[in-house]
Amino acid sequence: MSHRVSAMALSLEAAQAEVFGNDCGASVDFVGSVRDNTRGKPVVALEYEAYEPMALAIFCEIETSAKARWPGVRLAIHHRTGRLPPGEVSVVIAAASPHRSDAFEACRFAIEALKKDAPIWKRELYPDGSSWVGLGS
Amino acid sequence: MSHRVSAMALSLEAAQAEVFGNDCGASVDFVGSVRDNTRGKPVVALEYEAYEPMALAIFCEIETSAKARWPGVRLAIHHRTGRLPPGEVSVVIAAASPHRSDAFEACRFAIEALKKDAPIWKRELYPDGSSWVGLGS
Amino acid sequence: MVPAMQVTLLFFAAARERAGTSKETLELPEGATASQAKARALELHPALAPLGPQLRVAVDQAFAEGDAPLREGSEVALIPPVSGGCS
Amino acid sequence: MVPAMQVTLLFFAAARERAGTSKETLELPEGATASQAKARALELHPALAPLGPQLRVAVDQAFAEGDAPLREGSEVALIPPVSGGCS
Repeated sequence: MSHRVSAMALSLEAAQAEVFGNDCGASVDFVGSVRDNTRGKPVVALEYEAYEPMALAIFCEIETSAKARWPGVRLAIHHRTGRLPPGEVSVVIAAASPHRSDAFEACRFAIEALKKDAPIWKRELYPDGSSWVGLGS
Repeated sequence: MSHRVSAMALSLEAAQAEVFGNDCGASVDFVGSVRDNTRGKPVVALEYEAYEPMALAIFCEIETSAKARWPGVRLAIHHRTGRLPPGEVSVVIAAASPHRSDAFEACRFAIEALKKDAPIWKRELYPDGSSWVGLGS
Repeated sequence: MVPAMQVTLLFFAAARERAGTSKETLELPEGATASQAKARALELHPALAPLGPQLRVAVDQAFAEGDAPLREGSEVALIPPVSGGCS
Repeated sequence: MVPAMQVTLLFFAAARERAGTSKETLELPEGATASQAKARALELHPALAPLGPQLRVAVDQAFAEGDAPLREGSEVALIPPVSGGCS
């Protein structure tokens, strides 16, 4: 099982090494990090919270769906929790495949599916307050 | 200048670090490596040769085109030369952007453009011979 | 009287803050559904009301339809709009 | 007689192997073009013939049209089909 949700710092090399093999010509890796602003507003930090066991279950479902669409693809999805200042990496997704086109598509699919369904939340901390992202309020 | 063509081993982390910044929420990285087979035939190694100064010039052109299409994108293109056994990394492309969609598209664009125009060649070495790739003979 | 069962209710993020708790035990009639658990949670925690329409329900760590039946010991989570990934 | 100029001709990969050299100096009439340099290289190295139609020409490290004029000291490269990237 190459998925992870924890407060531990993430490593791009580690995620990539988990999916890489001599039969795979290509890996496409996504690294998402905390930006220092959002909609022009300065951000001091993001605070991530996860429903960890369900998030891992969703990551496994994402992998299963990806393997069905792009046979031979391998995925590793690592998400970090806790308080992260700008520049810190919050998510790493590594996708490997014998075919680069499949690796690109599977990696893209995984981050979009994660954003839609993984039970993970972030709160933006500003110099003067905070708000949960996605509540539309 | 964050492009490179040389016999030095490649580092995914190094390429990614060159493009990453606190204003960039996303980076998409492509890692291409030597597969242990091609069209079912076992491959002992690939041997890469480059017209180095022109390859670098083409990498710069690719970056210029990418920045024009996806403003704010940063690219690092690193290609290795020499004899590489299966599993070795031959190319790393890192694309960073405030927007993940742009990072995905710019990274994909860069590897396709590299394959089409960069003056770099590879020869496949088999147990019983070798051949230049792409000659259609 | 219908026999009762107990389920565990989990609150996350904005729902956790509004409910003032991350976890509680909920008593429901046997055969109660995911929707009924959510409705009961909203009754018990009026501060959740503004989030109500946006809350998805997960049962035993998977998203559940409203009519999904619960069992003794089910883990029911109220899932506010998710926002994982990056900025 | 037209005055002559010298250009540097570079060969890579399959072209290098067939020509038996990676670099040579080519004497051409002043005003010669990229196409003329390629034609002259094919004359001097008959083993290049099978690659001929597939060879692109670069002048001073950029792909050039056939009618691109050369100058004294131009660097002319014969570029067989490229195959950079990964497997």
